[in-house]
This record gives sequence, structure tokens and C-alpha cells, in this order.
Amino acid sequence: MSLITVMFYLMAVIAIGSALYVAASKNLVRSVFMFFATLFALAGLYVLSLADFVAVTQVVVYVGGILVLILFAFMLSGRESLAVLAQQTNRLIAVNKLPAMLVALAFFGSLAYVFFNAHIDDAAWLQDAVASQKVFTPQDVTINHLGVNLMTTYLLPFEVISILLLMALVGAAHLSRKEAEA
Amino acid sequence: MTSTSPHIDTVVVTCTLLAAGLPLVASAVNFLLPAKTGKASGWLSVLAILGSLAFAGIVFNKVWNAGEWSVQQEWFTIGNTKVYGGLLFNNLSALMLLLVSAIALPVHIYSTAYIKPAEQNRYFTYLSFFCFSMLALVVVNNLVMLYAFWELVGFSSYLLIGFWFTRDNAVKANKKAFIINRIGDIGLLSAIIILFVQYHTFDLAALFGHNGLVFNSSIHDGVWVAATNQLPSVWQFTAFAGIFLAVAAKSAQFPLHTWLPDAMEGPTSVSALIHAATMVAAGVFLLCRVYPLFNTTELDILAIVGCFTAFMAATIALTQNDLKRILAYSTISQLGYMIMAMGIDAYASSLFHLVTHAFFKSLLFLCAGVIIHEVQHIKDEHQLDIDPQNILYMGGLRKKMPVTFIATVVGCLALVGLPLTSGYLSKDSILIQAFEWAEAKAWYYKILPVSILLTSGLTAFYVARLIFKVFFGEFKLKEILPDINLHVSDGSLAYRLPLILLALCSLFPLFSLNPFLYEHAWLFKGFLPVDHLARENVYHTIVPAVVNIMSVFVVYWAYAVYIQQRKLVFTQNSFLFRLSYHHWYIDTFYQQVIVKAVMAFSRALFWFDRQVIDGLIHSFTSAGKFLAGLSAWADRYLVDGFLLLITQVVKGIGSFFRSFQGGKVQYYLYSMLILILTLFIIKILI
Amino acid sequence: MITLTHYLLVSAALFSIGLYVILSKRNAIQILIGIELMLNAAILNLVAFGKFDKINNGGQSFALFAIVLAAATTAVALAIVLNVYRRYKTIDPDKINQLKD
Amino acid sequence: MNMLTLFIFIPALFGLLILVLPDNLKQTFKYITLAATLIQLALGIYLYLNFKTGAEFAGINHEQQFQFVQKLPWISLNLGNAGRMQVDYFVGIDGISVLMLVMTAVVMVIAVLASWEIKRNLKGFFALFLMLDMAVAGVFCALDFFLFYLFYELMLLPLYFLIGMWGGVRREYAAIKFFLYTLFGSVFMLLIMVGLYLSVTDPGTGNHTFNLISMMNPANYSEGSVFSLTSHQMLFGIPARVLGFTVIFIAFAIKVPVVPLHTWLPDAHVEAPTPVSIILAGVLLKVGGYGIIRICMGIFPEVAMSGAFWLGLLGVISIIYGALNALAQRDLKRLIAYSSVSHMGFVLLGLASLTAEGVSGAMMQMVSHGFLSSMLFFLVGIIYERVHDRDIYNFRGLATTMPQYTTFVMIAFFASLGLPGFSAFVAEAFTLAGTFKSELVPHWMAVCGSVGILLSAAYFLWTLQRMFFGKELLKGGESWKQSLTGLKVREKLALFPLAVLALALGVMPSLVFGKINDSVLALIEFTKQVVR
Repeated sequence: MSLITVMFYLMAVIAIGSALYVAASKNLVRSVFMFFATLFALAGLYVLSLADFVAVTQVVVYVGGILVLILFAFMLSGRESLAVLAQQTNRLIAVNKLPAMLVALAFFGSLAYVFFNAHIDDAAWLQDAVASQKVFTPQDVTINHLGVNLMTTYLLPFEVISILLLMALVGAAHLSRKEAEA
Repeated sequence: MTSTSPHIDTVVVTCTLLAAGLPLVASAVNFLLPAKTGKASGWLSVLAILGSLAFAGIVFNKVWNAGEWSVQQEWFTIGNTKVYGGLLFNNLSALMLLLVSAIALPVHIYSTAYIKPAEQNRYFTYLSFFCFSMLALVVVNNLVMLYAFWELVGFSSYLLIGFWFTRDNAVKANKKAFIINRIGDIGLLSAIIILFVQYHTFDLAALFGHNGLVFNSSIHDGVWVAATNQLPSVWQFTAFAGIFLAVAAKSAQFPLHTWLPDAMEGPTSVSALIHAATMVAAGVFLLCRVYPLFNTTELDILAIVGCFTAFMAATIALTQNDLKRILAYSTISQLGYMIMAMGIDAYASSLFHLVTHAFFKSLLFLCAGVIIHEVQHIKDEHQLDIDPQNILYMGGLRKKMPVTFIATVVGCLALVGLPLTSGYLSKDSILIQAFEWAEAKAWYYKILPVSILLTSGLTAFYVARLIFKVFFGEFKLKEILPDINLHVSDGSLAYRLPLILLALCSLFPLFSLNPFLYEHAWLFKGFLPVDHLARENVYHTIVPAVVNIMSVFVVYWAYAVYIQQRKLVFTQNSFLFRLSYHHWYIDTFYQQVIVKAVMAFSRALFWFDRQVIDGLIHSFTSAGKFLAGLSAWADRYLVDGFLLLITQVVKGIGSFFRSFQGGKVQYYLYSMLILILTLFIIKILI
Repeated sequence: MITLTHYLLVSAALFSIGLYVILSKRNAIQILIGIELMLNAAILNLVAFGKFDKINNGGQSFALFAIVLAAATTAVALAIVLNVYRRYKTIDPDKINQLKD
Repeated sequence: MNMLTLFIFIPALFGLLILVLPDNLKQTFKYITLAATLIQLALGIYLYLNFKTGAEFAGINHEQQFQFVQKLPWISLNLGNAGRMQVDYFVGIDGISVLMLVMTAVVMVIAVLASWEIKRNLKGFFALFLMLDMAVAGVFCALDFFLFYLFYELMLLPLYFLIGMWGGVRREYAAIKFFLYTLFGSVFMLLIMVGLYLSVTDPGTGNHTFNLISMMNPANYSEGSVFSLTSHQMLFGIPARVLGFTVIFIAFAIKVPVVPLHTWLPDAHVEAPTPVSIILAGVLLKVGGYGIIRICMGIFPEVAMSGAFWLGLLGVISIIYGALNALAQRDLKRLIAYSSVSHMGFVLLGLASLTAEGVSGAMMQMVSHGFLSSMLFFLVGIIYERVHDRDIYNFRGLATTMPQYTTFVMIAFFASLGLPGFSAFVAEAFTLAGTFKSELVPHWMAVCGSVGILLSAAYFLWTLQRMFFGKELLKGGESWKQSLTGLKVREKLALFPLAVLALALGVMPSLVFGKINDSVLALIEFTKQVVR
């Protein structure tokens, strides 16, 4: 078993385990922090699939941005949200959670079924890509190429997203405004 | 009118109808007149009965010893049976017709004085109705009508006993009288029905006449055979038993005698007519009418019952203190003589005694009425709380009431049977024939004449006791209340005349010119069978002598006891005394055992009716209700429940789906996801 | 050898967990976290497939886009959550079932 | 116009008149009803006087011997293969029915006179009353089983309401009890009726028929049908004809009433208002007896003969049981109700004997009881109307307070207990004579029956003694004494004819026997013939 394999399993276990903890925990703060772990583990998995830039972005944007935002929102929403949390039962499998769990499992089951049956590794285009050397190798430097592509091939989506971000920014700011004058 | 005999005599028929009908008319007129008529209604009835007597005399004159014949008219038809109404003429009916009207007349006259004018209208309505029923009873020619009048006689007696209907004792007594008579009536009815079924006719002449249907029927091997029908012989005996019951009830014989003493609650004049002379004699009359029906055993039974009743009643009369009750028991006793006479085949003597007894006993009752009336006066005047009929309060009345005294003595002598009275003739004839009858039979049959002789002695004693207590000595009330003033007298002519009339009729000349030989009495001869024994044995001399000597001795004994106050009588707390004083406890027995049992049984049946039968019905109802409840429950919970279930399901589904639209975001999500999953799974499966 | 299928399974697991969180939690913030989980699962897929596209870098580029957009949506969502909280004094989505006040 | 049809529908006509009249004329309703019943009575007397007697008018099983006949086709349905369903309006009378009609007419007049005391809802009362009148008249005239049944059921309805709405305290209980009892009987009768219909064919047309007279002729039963005399069919393990007889007998026995089917009667009588009690006792009970003669004995004579012992036994039990129960009563009305049970026992006993004397006696008893029980209930009604009490123990010495009333009571009581000179005596005596004569019932039954006469004396005399004689003592004291006024003219008008009738029938029984004799003889002959 190679190191990579070990690393993959490690990362996967951390990601899924922490995600599970997020799902199971009654404590919002703990689940938020556990979410960090998930995100980090995911970043690790990105690295393992040779997307180091994406991994870095993940860490910066999520961990640096989104999580901070969440923590802020949580703190702003005051004690009531905590009180709601305290009321929830401590059992792992609560009856009222059962439907959700069943749906989730069913989804997982169906997804897994599809993935196993799709034999994705034998897909024609993947074989093509392997044959025509389009697969990343660990020695490749990807960031240059990525930057060029973003500015050429994906320029339109890039611009659209930037406008979207602007709108989101304005919207968020508007929503968060005090309603004194409203 | 159709006739069954060639000797048809329209005068006789008309007179008979008038004799019976006049009292009915009087009764009806009195009934319809307003109650205020008072004395007028009394005289109306007297006139009616006078007319009856006159017509009865004519009838008697024509019919006596003129053979038997009858007239009849169809009354109604039922099925193939024709029921007739008709009259039967023979010596018996003629005699009875005359006797009843002859006794009724003095009693009517007496009553006009005895009953208060305000009550006379009602009284004479009843009394005339009684006379009508009684007169009709003795002349009818068939059993249906006989029964009808038989019961009407009882009914009028009921009315008269309860004449003073505000007195509780009176109404209890009349109820008792009627019910006991009813027992006899159903006996008679059963007998009539049996005879009708056996012989297909109700006609008395056809049934019991010479060579009649009864004469020609016989009993063979337990079957009672007649020309028309045959029945098991037990029914012959049942017919006898029915007639015996009827006789016992009407003529107050053991065991149905208890009503007669109680019936003394009625006015005394009524007692004189009905309960001494006429109605009670109807039983004997009935026996005469149906005499051929009986066989030897049955006659023996009659004789025994008659003898026993005579003895028993005489013993009871010894200790009674109520004037009228003494006479009542004496009546029962004398009726016992008559019945016994019938039983020992002394048919003529029985009737003879019936007639003589009717006169002297009604005489005695009327005398008692005068006495009671006077004592009642004293009672009312001084507001005393005494029983005016109690002989213990009386005494010494002979000087104040000479006519009454003499009349009473005549009556009593006749009752005892001392010579020169009518009672001597008739009673001795019975006694003599009793001995003759026993002569031909086994030794134990001798008990009968001996005990009847004994009874005769008892009679002498209680009669003497009565006379001495009432008329001799001092007036007892005076001893208790010395300042009492006694205006006691014989009363008006309306009182005295009947007494004198009846006293004369109680002496021998009316019946026989020879005061010592009953065989010479015309009345006796009138009923004599052709083959009757002549005076041939020693009893004819011995018996009268013994009886008279004994009677005189007994009377002297009583004199010694009651006037000279010698203690020669048994003590008042001995068993025998109590037995006698309490009427042998027969009444108590009936009341305690029979009446109570019947009432208890009827109450039990009512309970049964309410609880068991109705309970059964109710349990059916409850079962029905239960079933209904069950089906209602099923309807509600099963049938309706099913519907409800469907609606619930629909509603559940509805609300389930509604919950998706409940504004809850997560549910939307759920539904979306489930939908996707479903599609997914379907996609996979297909 | 780590194949694509492994990545896909991990992403499927994460997706399902996210789904579960969304469905079961009674708190808007946690639901947001669930959404993020699911997004991340999707991004993981993009990245995993992007390994086989060295020329166009499609997978990685869109992963980047997705990450950015996720950040934006999160910001807007949190703004909404705060507003909701201000109005209803709760952030339980079940209780926020009125479209108008 | 046929006299019988008039007789039946006169009350209905007047009833309709009352229904359409406005309520403010309600004081006239009783006069209208009285007029109706008086017209009916006049018709009844006309029928009685013009009723021809003689063997050629005996009726029973000869259609042409019936009188005042009217026969109209009524319901005629073609049922295809099942033939034609034919129901006739067929009325006619013979000796059995003519007296029932006259008696009904008299009792109805008396009942109207007793209705003066009714104060509530006059329109409803008199309309129902006249409807009842019509139904009763119809029952006695109908010669078509369907028609008979129709009228029979029609009697029930008004009675139910009359008891249930105008009755005493427990009226609902009594009404429902009465209704269920009677319905229980008649429902099963319906089944037998249908069975008979399917068994009998009209010899003239070949159709099935409801004609009662056709049903009496054994030749009219189609071969192999359920009730055929020759085919001896079994139903539930019992011979079909025995079952048919039993079922119909039970229906009528409830009406009579026969112990143990009698318990509706005391309740119904006690709770019903006086006029309804009068009709119940006077007429309705006779429907039972009439039905037994006309239908049970007419259609199933051989069963009646073979079952005579049981009928007689029931009769004897009713006589004695009713009398003993009467002895235990303290409610005057209940006492009279039980005495009715006892007296109607004689009817059954007489009928069971199947002798001319017995059946005539039973008929006489029905007529006599019709008048006497009306009188008795009327008398009870008088005292109840005055003081609203009829407990025997609460009265004493009424003879002093109400002498005329007491006279009528005594007449009624003594007539009821079978004093010679009154109708009941002739009836009971000949019933017993017939019973004894009969070869069908044992002799001892006659003797037992006569015990009933004794007991009736006991309870009537006890009542007289307890209630009317003795010192005056009333529970209600002075106020009762004020209320217990003498008889009014109306009351005398009602009581006097009844007393006279009871006396007249007792003195001249031929008034009854003359009319019924031929029919009774024909009935006896007919029953013997069928068995032969």
C-alpha cells in the first residue's frame, strides 16, 4: 500500500468522520469547528487528486471566509439559537431524525449503486485521456496553465461570476442593514 | 201455550203467574219510585203479597192432590236444544207456593212497622223481589229456570242481609252468604249440566216424574246408562255431589252452614222470612224435586250429613248469647232434621217438618225482632253501649210483653216438639221413621236415630235457656243501671197481628185434627207414597213418649240452672264449652285456612303474572334491546367505522400531502428528495 | 490504487451527510453547513474528474467557480438568516412558515 | 249503496270531516263523532232487523248464503307465470258477524259518550277514534283475507296512538307493549296468509285467491300445495296445517287474550283513557274470538278438532288464572281487566268444545262481555274522572255518597258475575254445558270452568263490600266528597242502555241465539264434514 493510498484513506476518513460529527453534534459551535476539519480534509483530497490550486483556494475561501461568516452569524443570532439546540435530544438516532436518515442513506445507497455499476474507471473518455497523455502527473505545474485557461477559455463564466459576486455583495449588505428607516 | 198434560187449566196458570208476578211488579214499581215514598211502598208490597196469597190459595185448591201437570212455552233455542219456560204443578209446588206467600204476608205486615219509613222503599224493593224469586222458584218446571231463580233468591238474600250497608259486619256477612251460596250454585250448575248432557232435557217432569228419564236410567259396570246418552258412573255421583253442595249451601248444612249465623246481621224480619222459613227451605225443596236421582249410598250420605249438622248446630246453640244466633243455629239444626229425613226416605215427613218449621221459626224470629226492637229503643234512649241482641242483658220481659211472650212460648214448644203443637207432629214423624229406617239395617245405623234423639234433648235445653234468660228473672240491665226506665211493650198492631197469626199456625189444628198422630195430617198424606207402611210397630208409641219425657226433664233442668241458679251445667272454660261457643271453630278454620290460602295463592299468581310472565316478556324485550344495541354498536363502529376509516385514510393522506404544503421548507425538501429517490429506484428497477 | 470510484464514493458519503443535516436540523445555520457539505462533495467530484483534463482544466476551473459562488451564497444566506432572526426571533425553519407577516 | 260498506265507511267519512274542520270548531268534534256512531248504530239496527235467519242463510262456508254482500275487484295484478294476483273488496255477514257489528255499534256510541272527558288535542283523538271504528267494523265484515288483514292491522295504529297519547302515567310503556304484542301475532299471520293464498285457487277463475270462503273448502286447495288437506306437508317438522292453525291462533289468542299471552291487557286497560278502555274491552277482545271462529276454525277445522283439548285447557287456565289474579288486585281498573281475561276464557272454552251449545254460549259471552265490560270501564272512568284515583282501598261507603252510581255498579257487577237474568249467566251456563257435552274436551274442564264463576263472585263482592258499603270513608276527605257528585245525564244515558241490554239479553237470549243459531249449527256441521 503506497503512501498515497494511505493518505487518501486518512483524508477520506477524516472528512467523512468529521462530517458525521457535524451531522450528529448538538453543539453548534463544535459542529462548526468540526466543519473546519472536513474542509481541511477535503483540501487534502484535492491535493491528492493533483489540484493544488483548488486546494489552496478551498482553504482560503472556506476556512478563511465562509467559516468566519458562519461564526459571526451564529454569534449575532444570540442565545435563542443555542436554546433551541439545547432542547434537542442527545441520542444519536432520534426518532424524529429517522426519516431524514433513511432518505440520506437511501440516497447514499443509490449513489453508490450507480457509481459501482457505472464502471466509471473504464469509461471511454477516461481511457482516451489516459492514452492521449491528458492526465495530470504529479510533476506537472498546473497553475500557469490554469490561469491562462481562466482568462481565455473560461473568460465569460469568470466575468459572469464576478458580476454575480458583486450582486451578492450588494444584496448581502442590503439585507444586513439596520431597519431603522424601513 | 203448549201443554204436556191434558189437565190444562188456564185459571191455575194465570193465578200462578199472578201470584209470582205481583211481587215483581211491586218490586219494580218501588225500584222506579223515588226513595221518599216511605210507607206507601210498604203497603204496595203488602198488597202485592196479599194478592199472591190469594192467588196461591186458588192454585192450591185446584192443584192439591190433582196429579202432576205442566205448561211450557219456548224460551229460546240454542243449537238443536229448545229451552222452555214453564210451570210445573204438583202437590209440592202448590204447597210451597202457598207456604211462601203465607209466611211472607205476616212478615210484610210486620216489616211496615219494623223498618224505618225512610228505608222502606229500598227494603220493600228487595223484599218483594225476594218473594218473586222464591215463588217463581217453587213453580218452574225446568232446571235452567230453577237455577236462575235459585240464584236470584240468593241474590235477594244478599241484598237483604246487607240492607244496612253502612254496617261493616252486615256487608261482610252478605258477601260471605253470597259466596258460600255461589259454591252451592256451581254445584247445582254442574249437576244441571250433567243431567242435561245425560238426558238432553231440562224438564223437571220429564226427568224426575213417574217413569221419567231418571227412573229409567241405571248404572251398570261403572257406566251410567240412560236412553239418550251414557257417561261414566262417577258423573252420576258428581251430579249428586253438586246437588248436595247446592242443598248444603242453601239450607246451611255442614260444611257450608257458616253463612247463616252471620246472615243474622240483616233486619230481623228478613231473617224470619228468608233465613228461617223460605230460602233455607229451598234446599230441601230442591231435594224433593230431584229425589229420584239419588241411590241408597247417596241418601245415606244425606242422612249422615243432616244428622251431624242437626247435632252440631244444636250444641253450638247451647252457648250462644246472641238471640238471633241461637235461633239461626236452631234453624240449621232443624234443617238438618229435614235433610236427614230426606236421607232416610222420610220424604213426606221432611216436607211436613219444613212447613211446620217455617211457621214456628219465623214466629220465633219475629218475636226476637220485637224484643230486639225494644231493647234497641232502650239503648238509643240511654245511649248505652250494648248489643241489643245479647240475651244476657235481658230478662223478666214476660210481664211487659205478654203477647210476645206467649207467641215465643208457642214457637218454642213447637220447636221442642211438645204435644198440641205442629212441631210435635212433624218432628216425631221424623224421629219415628228414623228408628224404623235403622231397624232394617246394621246396628251402627242406630247411631243416627239415637243422636237425633239426643239432639232433640239439646234443642229442649237451649230453647228453655232462651226463654228463661229473656222472659224470666229480672231485667239484667236494671241491675247495672238502676235508674233506667223501661217502656217496653208489644208494640203496635203491625207487630202483634203477625205474631198471633203465626202462633196460631204453629198449633196442631192447621195440620191435623188429631194432635198426636202425624199420619193423620193432610199434609203428610199428600206426599205419601202409595206403598207406605201403615202404623204397625212399637216406635210409634215409644218414641213420642220418650221424646216428650226427656224434653220436659231437660226443660226443668234448664229451669234449675237459669232460674234457681244451680250449678248443673259444665263450666265456661271447658273444652266442650269453648268448642260450642266458637261454633266448633269451623268459621275460624275457613277464614284462616281456606280464605287465606286462596288469597295467598291469588297474590302469588299475580306475582307470577307480573314477574314471570311479564318478566319473560321483558326479558324478550331486553334480549331484543340487547340485539338492537349490538347492531347499533356494529352499525356505529363497524359499518360507520369502516366509512370512518376510509375517510380517515383519505384525510390522513390529504393532511400528509397538505403537510408538504405547510410552508415548512424541510418538508418540501423531503418530498423533492423522495420523489427523486423514487424516480431513481424506478429507473434502477426497470 | 486510488481510482476515481473511491473519490466518488467519498463525495457520495459527504453528499448524503449534507443531505441528512439539511433535513434533520432545526437550525438555519446548521442547514447552511449541510449545504456547504453538499457543495463540497460536488467540488470534490469536479476536482477528481479534473485530473483527467490537463489541457482545458475544466474540472479545476469550475471547482474554483463553485468555491467562489459558495462563498457568495453563504454570505447572502447568512444575511437572510440574520434578518429572519430579527423578525421571528428564531432560526428554526419549521417555525418560519409564513410568507407574509 | 251497500249497507255494510256504508256501515264501514261512515266513520271514515266523518273522520275526514273532522280533519278538515278548523280547530276553533273543536267543541263540535265530539258531536260529529257521536253523530257518526249514532248513524252507524242505526245502520246496525237496520242490519239486525233485516237479517234473515234460516238454514239457507247460515253463511259460514257458503258464499251465496251471506247477506248484504258486496264484492268488487280491488287489486288485480298480472304476475305473468305466477298467475293473477287478485284481491277483492268482499264484505258480507252471516250469523256470526251480525251480532258483532251491532255490539260494536253500541259500544262505539258508549265510548263516544265516555270521550267527553278528553280535553287535549280533540281533533287527533276523534279522528283516530273514527279510524278505529272503521277498522273494527271492517274486520267483522271482511270476507277476503287480505281485506281482513288490512283492517286488522289498521286497528293497531289508532289504538297505539290513543293509548300512547291520551293515556295515564305509564302510557308509553303500555302502548308499546300492546303494539308489540299484537304485531308479534299479526306479522306471522301474514306469512300464513300468503301461504294460504298460494295454496288456494278460486274454482271459478283458476287464480290464487284470498277469499276466506274459498279457503274453507278443501277442494280448492291445489294438489301438493303447502296447506293442502290431502298432501300433509311438513314445515319445520310440524304438519303445515297445524303450524298454520297455531300461528293464526296465537295471533288471535293475543287479542282475546289467552293466558299466558295476556299481560298486555292489564297495562293497556289501566293506562288507556276510558273510551279506549271501553273499545279495547268491548270490541277489540272480540276480534280475537271472532277471528278464531272465522279463520282458525273455518280454515283449519280438523286442527281445531284435534287440538280442542289444548284450546279448552287454555280456556280453563285463563278463566281461573284471570279470576285469581283479579282477586289480588287493588286497582279497580286492573281488577276489571283481569276479570276480562277470566270472562274471555269462557269464550275459548266454549269454542274449543265445538258443540252448538258451547259455540253459542261463547258468542253470547262475547256479546255480553262487550256490553258489560263497556259498562264496567265506563263506571271506573266516572270515578276516576272525579277524583283521579281508583285504588279500591282509598274508598269506602260510596253507596252513601253516590247511590245511583252504586246501583249501576251493582248491576254491572252482578251481571258480570253471572247472575241469572243477565246475559252473562246464559252465556256461561251454556258454555259450560257445551263443554261438558263435547266429546273433544274432557268433562272435568266444565267443572273447573265453573270454579271461575265462583271466583268472579268473590272478587266482585269483595270490591263491593270494600269500596261501596260500610261507613263512608274517603282518602281524599272532604274535597273528594265534593268531587264525587251524582251521575250526570250523559253518564246515565250511556249506562242505562247498557244495563237494559244486559238484562234484555239475559231475559230474552233469543235476541242473540235466534240470529246466530243457524250459523252456529252450520259451523258445527261444517267442522264435522271436513274431518269426515
